[in-house]
Amino acid sequence: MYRQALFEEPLIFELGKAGRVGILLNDENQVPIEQYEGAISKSMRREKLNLPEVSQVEVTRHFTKLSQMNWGVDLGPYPLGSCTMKYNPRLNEDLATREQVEQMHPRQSVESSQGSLELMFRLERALSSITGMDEFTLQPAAGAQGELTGCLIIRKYHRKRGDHRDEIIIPDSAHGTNPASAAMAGFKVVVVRTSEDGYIDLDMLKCAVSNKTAGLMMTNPNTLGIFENKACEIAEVVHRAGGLMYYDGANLQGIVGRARPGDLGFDIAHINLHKTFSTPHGGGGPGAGPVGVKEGLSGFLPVPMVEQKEGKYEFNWDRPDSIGKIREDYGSFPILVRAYAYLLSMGVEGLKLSSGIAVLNTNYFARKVSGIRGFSVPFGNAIRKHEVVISAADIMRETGVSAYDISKALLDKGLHAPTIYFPLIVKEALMFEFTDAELKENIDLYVEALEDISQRAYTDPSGVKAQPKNTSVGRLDEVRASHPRTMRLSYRMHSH
Amino acid sequence: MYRQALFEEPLIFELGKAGRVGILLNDENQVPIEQYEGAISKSMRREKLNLPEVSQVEVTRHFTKLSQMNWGVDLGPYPLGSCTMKYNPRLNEDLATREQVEQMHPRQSVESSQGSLELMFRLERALSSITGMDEFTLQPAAGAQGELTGCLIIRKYHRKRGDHRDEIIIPDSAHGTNPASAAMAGFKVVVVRTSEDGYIDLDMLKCAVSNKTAGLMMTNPNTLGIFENKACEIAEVVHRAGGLMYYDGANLQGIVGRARPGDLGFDIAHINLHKTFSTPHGGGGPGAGPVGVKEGLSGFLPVPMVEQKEGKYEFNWDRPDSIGKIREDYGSFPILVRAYAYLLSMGVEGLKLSSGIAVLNTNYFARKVSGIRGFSVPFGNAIRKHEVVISAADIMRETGVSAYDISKALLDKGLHAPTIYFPLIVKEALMFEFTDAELKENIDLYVEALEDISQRAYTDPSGVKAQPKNTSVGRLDEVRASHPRTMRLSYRMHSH
Amino acid sequence: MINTHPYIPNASSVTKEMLRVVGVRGLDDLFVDIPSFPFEIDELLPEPIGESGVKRIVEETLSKNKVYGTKCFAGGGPWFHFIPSAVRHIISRGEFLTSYTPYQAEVSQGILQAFFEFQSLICELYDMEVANASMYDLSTAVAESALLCARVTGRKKIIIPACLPWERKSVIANYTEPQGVLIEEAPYSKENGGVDLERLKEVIDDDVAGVYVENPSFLGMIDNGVKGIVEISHDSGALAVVGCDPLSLGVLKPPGELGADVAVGNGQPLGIAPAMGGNTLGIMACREDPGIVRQMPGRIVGMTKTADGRRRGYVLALSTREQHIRREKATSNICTNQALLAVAATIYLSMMGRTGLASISRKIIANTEYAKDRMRMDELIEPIFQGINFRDFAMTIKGADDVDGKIREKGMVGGRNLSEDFPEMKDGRLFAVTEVHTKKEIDELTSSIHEALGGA
Amino acid sequence: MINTHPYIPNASSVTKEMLRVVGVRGLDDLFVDIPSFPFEIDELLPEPIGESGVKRIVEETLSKNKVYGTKCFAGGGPWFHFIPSAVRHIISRGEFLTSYTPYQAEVSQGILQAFFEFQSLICELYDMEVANASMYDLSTAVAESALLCARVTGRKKIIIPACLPWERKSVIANYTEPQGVLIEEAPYSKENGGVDLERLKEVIDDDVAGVYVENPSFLGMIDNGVKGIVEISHDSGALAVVGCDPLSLGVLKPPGELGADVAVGNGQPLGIAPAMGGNTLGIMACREDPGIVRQMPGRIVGMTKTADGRRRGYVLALSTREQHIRREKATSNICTNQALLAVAATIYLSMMGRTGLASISRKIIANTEYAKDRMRMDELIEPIFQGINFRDFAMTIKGADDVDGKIREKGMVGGRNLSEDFPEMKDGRLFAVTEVHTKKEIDELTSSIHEALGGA
Ligand SMILES: Cc1ncc(COP(=O)(O)O)c(C=O)c1O
Ligand SMILES: Cc1ncc(COP(=O)(O)O)c(C=O)c1O
Repeated sequence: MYRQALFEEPLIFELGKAGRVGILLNDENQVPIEQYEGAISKSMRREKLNLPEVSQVEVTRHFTKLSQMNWGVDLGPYPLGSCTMKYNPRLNEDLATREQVEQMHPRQSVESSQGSLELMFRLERALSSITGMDEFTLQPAAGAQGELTGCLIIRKYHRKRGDHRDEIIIPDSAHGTNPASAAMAGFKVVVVRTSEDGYIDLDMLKCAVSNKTAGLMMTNPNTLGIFENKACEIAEVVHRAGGLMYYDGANLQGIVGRARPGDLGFDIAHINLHKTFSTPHGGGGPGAGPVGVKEGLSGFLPVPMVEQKEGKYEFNWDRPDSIGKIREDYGSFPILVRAYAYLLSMGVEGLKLSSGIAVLNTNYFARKVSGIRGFSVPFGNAIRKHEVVISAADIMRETGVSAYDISKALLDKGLHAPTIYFPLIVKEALMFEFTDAELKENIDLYVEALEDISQRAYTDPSGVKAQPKNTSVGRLDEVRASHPRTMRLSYRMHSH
Repeated sequence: MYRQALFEEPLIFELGKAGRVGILLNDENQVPIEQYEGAISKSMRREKLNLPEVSQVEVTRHFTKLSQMNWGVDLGPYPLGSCTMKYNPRLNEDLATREQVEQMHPRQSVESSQGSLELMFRLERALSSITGMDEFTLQPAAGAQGELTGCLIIRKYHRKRGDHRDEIIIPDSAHGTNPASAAMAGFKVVVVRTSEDGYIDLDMLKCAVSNKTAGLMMTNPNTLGIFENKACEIAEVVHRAGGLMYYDGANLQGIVGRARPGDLGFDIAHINLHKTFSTPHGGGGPGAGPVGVKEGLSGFLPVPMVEQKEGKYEFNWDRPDSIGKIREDYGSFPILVRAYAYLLSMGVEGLKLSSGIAVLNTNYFARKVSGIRGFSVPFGNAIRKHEVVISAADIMRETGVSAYDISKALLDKGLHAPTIYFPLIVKEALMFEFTDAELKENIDLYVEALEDISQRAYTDPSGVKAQPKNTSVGRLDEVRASHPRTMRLSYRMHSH
Repeated sequence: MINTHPYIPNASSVTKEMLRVVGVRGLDDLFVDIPSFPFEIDELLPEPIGESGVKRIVEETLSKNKVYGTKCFAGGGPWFHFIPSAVRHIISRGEFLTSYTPYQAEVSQGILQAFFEFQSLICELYDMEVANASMYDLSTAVAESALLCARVTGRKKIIIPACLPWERKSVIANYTEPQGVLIEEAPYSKENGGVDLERLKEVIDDDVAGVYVENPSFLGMIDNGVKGIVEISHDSGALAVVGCDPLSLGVLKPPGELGADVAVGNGQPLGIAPAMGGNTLGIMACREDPGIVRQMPGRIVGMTKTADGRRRGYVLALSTREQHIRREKATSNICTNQALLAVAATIYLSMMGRTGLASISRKIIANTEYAKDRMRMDELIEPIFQGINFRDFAMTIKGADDVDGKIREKGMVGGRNLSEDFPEMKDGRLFAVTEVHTKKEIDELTSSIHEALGGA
Repeated sequence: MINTHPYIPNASSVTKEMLRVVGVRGLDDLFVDIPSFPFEIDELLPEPIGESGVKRIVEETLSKNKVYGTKCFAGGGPWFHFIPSAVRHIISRGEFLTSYTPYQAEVSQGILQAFFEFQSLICELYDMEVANASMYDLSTAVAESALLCARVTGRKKIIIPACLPWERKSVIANYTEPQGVLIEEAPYSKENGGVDLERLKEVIDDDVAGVYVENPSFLGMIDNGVKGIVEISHDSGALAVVGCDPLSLGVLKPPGELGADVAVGNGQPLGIAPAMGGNTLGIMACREDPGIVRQMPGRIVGMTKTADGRRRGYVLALSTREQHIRREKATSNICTNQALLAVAATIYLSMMGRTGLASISRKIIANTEYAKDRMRMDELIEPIFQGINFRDFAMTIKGADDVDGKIREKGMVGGRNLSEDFPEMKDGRLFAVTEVHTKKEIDELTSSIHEALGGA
């Protein structure tokens, strides 16, 4: 049995009473405030500020209660495909929140920041080595920003050569950020299809490339979890056409320690440290999306880069071809600390074990689930890597129970749902990724749960559609939230 | 609506698989273990060790899930009378877990521990000043150990005077630790009654004292929440008989900042830092029970004491009359840090406000609850201090619904129950203490809840007796747990 | 080859059984479809290091950092503001820390409500109706606002203050240039550092999609002209984007009241540690104008009801703007954002509350004005601009480079060197003091600067 | 007079309304029954200090501490063992940290199960059937065991090893003396530091209720004679109480196997920081003998079922032994105990698991033996006893006082001075090394001692 905690918790604005405070600012030895009260002219003074008035007790309770109404890897499986929800080691949290991390200021001298620089340098070297790239920037805030960075580099690379190529080729199985990033970097997106066996349609690709092709973005393993075994051939096609190869590292988990994008013909790659390298997702961020490039592209990386000279570390700002900055300062430093600690904790053997077990978990699950009525594993029998996409199209057709319904029914068993309706090329997609951190026991629970849901779908579909019941709220009206007439995007919109 | 989280979580022994590990010990630059493998003779070597084999993922999840099945002040009211469950400021946690606290070793030199000593010295001075005592030891681990320390001091005081007094007088309303501590210190316990108006029966006390009287232990406000307004007279009686007055500081919350045991005739006093001074209870401890004494008794305090000499702090071990040690080292240092931070956060005015609001909360509640059918506030109308004892004797008699049943019915509303069946002198006792940290809104919820429970008791008593339903388990069989035939006090007893 | 690891539970006795089900002999068999390029990873040890060893190694590296903390007075951000202890404790709770974007709303009400509260608090603070649940940082928030303005107006020019640091300008350009959106700079008044209204009028034309202005400015100046700038923008059909420090809004008029269409901010002061500049939080909000709202980037949480209409709940709203649905036509590519830091800001703002925030604003202004006054030294140290400052203040210090070194010897970090961004501000330094500084600490800073210049 | 505080929510606009309900005019009216003795509290400021100020003040005070951490090699406890980060994170969760003793079992299953697991892990480790959910520290656990022996046997004498630190002896005496229970010391063998069996036989008689022995001993010696001591005790009708370091039990025979009736231990090595000796955890366990179990002090959690018999649950058991029921006839006065640290130990032991604990024991023994070997220096530095050590080891160092100072200059803390407790061990120092020390760190210690003595 499972039951999520339930507190009918009002909004923070609905708590509190006039006169309550959460913090006192009293201190010894203060500058007298009164003396400066008149400094701000009336025209610039704000009159009312509608913030809550709550005591510290209320604030602590409020958010503690909210947290209990939230799922996390710390509570159980979180098999969101393409999200690589691993265990987040607490050691890494402790290291990332040390004073020598949190209390550092980017405008301190480099002499007084040698620890930070050394750590960034070492991480940069390790990432280069793991991916087979030559140099990495640690600056991008997330994978998508890494993609944009990469696309800007592609853009600048061609511009510098006087070559105004404006197309980026992207497979139809790609994550939405790939086309969105390409577009933000000013490119037109050319889509290539996935063939029936789950690989990029090489023939179509060959037709798609041209002298307008600036590059190709892909993830490998692709979002079906299948390793594009013709990676090198694809690279050759693109390179021959004058384009660059961009590796979306969101799926690095599938091959980490066993193959390197750099060896597979990619010129640029980002890594989501918050996926393969175990930094926490924190409900959606912060993460980090370092971008690595092959030697010829190094000059385009954002400034500054950390370099080592005679045992000292320094920032090099003097890179004339650089695209400049993609973000203020040097990157999500606390996330970098976590990733570095993770790499030490794994070693090369650990990374290899990690991809090995992640892939084992997927295929074990795929094997078990493929026997369940109404579920199928589309796109052929290739061994999956870190994730597998299941289709519930049969169940949907035969019973009306959708992937959405199935996801809600899973929640009721204390099992978080997989990613659904992605990739777009699979109907009623359920995209499972158990990562190396999941237990066989729990994977078995998913298999049992899907068996049970399938059976109930065929006997009592409306029962399934009425789920979940054990979560802190029942099914929510998602349409209402986005409909212009009922949309409430803030307390202010709600209370007006 | 309220629903506590529920995970059917096995015992840690029932989790895991052979070969799983929670921690790696690999490190660089190690002494070769193999070389010393033979050091332990076979006769001293253990053969089997039945500990779990669980991964770190499992451990973290296990305890996270368990925690969600537990109540804390961070979730809502915890009105256990006599327990003073206040808000536990997180600032104090941060300070108490700093390296300069946790990484200190008691055998470092005092020169390198000046920070710790200064903090202890200042705390000692503040406690003396707040209680009107002359000197405090910070050594005792909890209130009960403070009591034992105090009783050992009483014992030694009389012995030193060649006076072998062997009786300690204790009111019938006292907490169980008082008689237990007195007995551990070798005293016979003489009980004096509480009169109908809720005060110690002074006449009976006068009869009870004799030349065997070593001392009297009492808390003030007493466990009914009533301030013993004849405190000074009581002290006179005891002192005249040659006894010492011991103050059980568990209820200091009721008067802190407004009256001092030292001024009320007490010679010895302990304070539960984990009550009035807001350090967390942690499910039962650790706490701290510093003991203060009047000047004439200082010499008996445990060694060492922190003293200040020419701006330096040092330990004084040279106190020939000392009772010696009550615990290894110097006391629950991290708890002392928390209490000190709390005192700074409050200031004298803050302490006064704290007792003021705590007492207001109690009397507000008492006023509201006294109108509810079946509940009464026994022992007269005196203003209550930090706590009040309600009797459900009428409900019990009229409906069969007991204080126990009422406590379970409260749980169902997301409201933790009060202390029940204590003090022993009140039938079907419900002892409420809201502390200064509780909200009017929540006190009102208790009033409503008790109204509702009362009404249901009179209409549907078996319904009340079937509660709780919303907690992670329903009512438990407490007898089974202690019955010789069904008793399971460890996994080993369970699995054999 | 290792066969167990604390983070990899199935690397244990269960591996064999699972391999059997899959029908392969060993883990390596699962990778036979990968072309083999032998490689070595020299920067890592082959074997894992245990927790105790990793801790020692990382701490040893970090110990090469010198922690100045609040003794660092460099302006321009990030800043050392006070962070209530409860913030860290709450955001460290596994249920928040280890959760993903709340795709499954029914088991994610906790963080969804927290995001909704974040949006709501930001709306109150900035006097707006809609806010998203975070951007990467201020620069990208400005950049995305510029793109939004271009999309809403169909125009192709954005005016920004000349007085922005190079990094921010560079980020903006990286986002706008590929879209053909041009950036023009509005010159600042040499007197008070604000955007020069007259010259703005000269620059602005029919092609301008949006005007961006900051108050307080990058150099900490409180700008009385913002309302005028907004009006000029609107007059020429452009949108007005106003950037404000959230802590200044305890006292200063919010963007909404000044007429802004879009408001942005740097959320780092809201309970988030500087961390080498690595803990950023971009704030972005707008008026309740459907045309603008539809163009907002990023995640937005909406309040809704359960399907049975009985209870309140929260879900991700308006996702048809976003990349996972709209792909190359999305309003932005942002996916992973700064969510947990938005939760930190939510806790911070809740705890500060109405009176706390106002007090903090006032305290910062008092400390800043006091510091500026104390620092002045006839002919040697002068404020670059006239006016009132919030936290940051720019001073010309004779022989500033030498002074920097001398301050450092005293264990402090002085002002940010402005001459790099603004060559005209030779010997310019941007300082910052916040509410955490006592009078004594400010006095220590100023007297060590005076000492360095041979003064009292 | 202040009228608001972050920790006191009803000090706000609601005060007035509540006062009205109570029928008084102000807070002071609630205290009219208290005799007034005017007083001042000079040691505190009148007004509260805000969080930021308190943090600064306390940190300033604590900064006067020098942190040696693992560079402190003082033996005898507490020790710097490795603590997995997850331990702190879990015990800091509000649901554990801010909970009380679980009187209401239905809402407290979490911590009750954790206590039950603590008891169970201790039972496995010590090879016992029953354990309580913590004592204050080892000394009080020994003292309470002595009282237990006296109650169970009706006898009045306890034998303890002579080789205990004065503090421990003093605590034991404070608990036993008032009950008329006498303590006698069993001399130790000058050769191996263990209890001298022959002399024990001489001391023991019909009056002896219990014999206490430690393995490893206070001086770190692994004592092969424990089984013999237990037998001698049982032969004369006394109970045997065996104290073991929990981490040694990954390798050493547990008390149960050695025949002990009661087992005690110092739980600090199980994931708990030294903290100036202020984080103590007393372990106490016993055989499943009803006569002994009934005499156990402290809280004990039992497994039970729901009233409907359907589900498992946990409750406080055997409370009729305790002070709140039995009052002066209770087995002990203990009430508040070291619960949260017991939870820490539970997490620690779960995480270490079977193989981890064995490895740690082995690693400690290797490090200790290595350190002892390295430290030896002919005629200048010698082990006081012959045998194998676990973590702690006693050395005679010529001119030890001088050496102490010289080690300190190198940023380390040397051994605990044994001559205070054992005058016969002039120049004796008790060192400790644990699993956290690298070879290099041990070498640094030993070479700085050698250097101090003018050696290599
Ligand atoms: C395949 C793929 N690419 C790119 C991204 C975007 O990365 P981020 O969320 O770090 O911006 C994701 C994130 O889920 C992804 O799954
Ligand atoms: C009145 C009273 N006295 C003494 C004690 C014992 O204190 P401790 O639990 O700190 O040992 C308590 C604890 O609840 C108490 O309420």
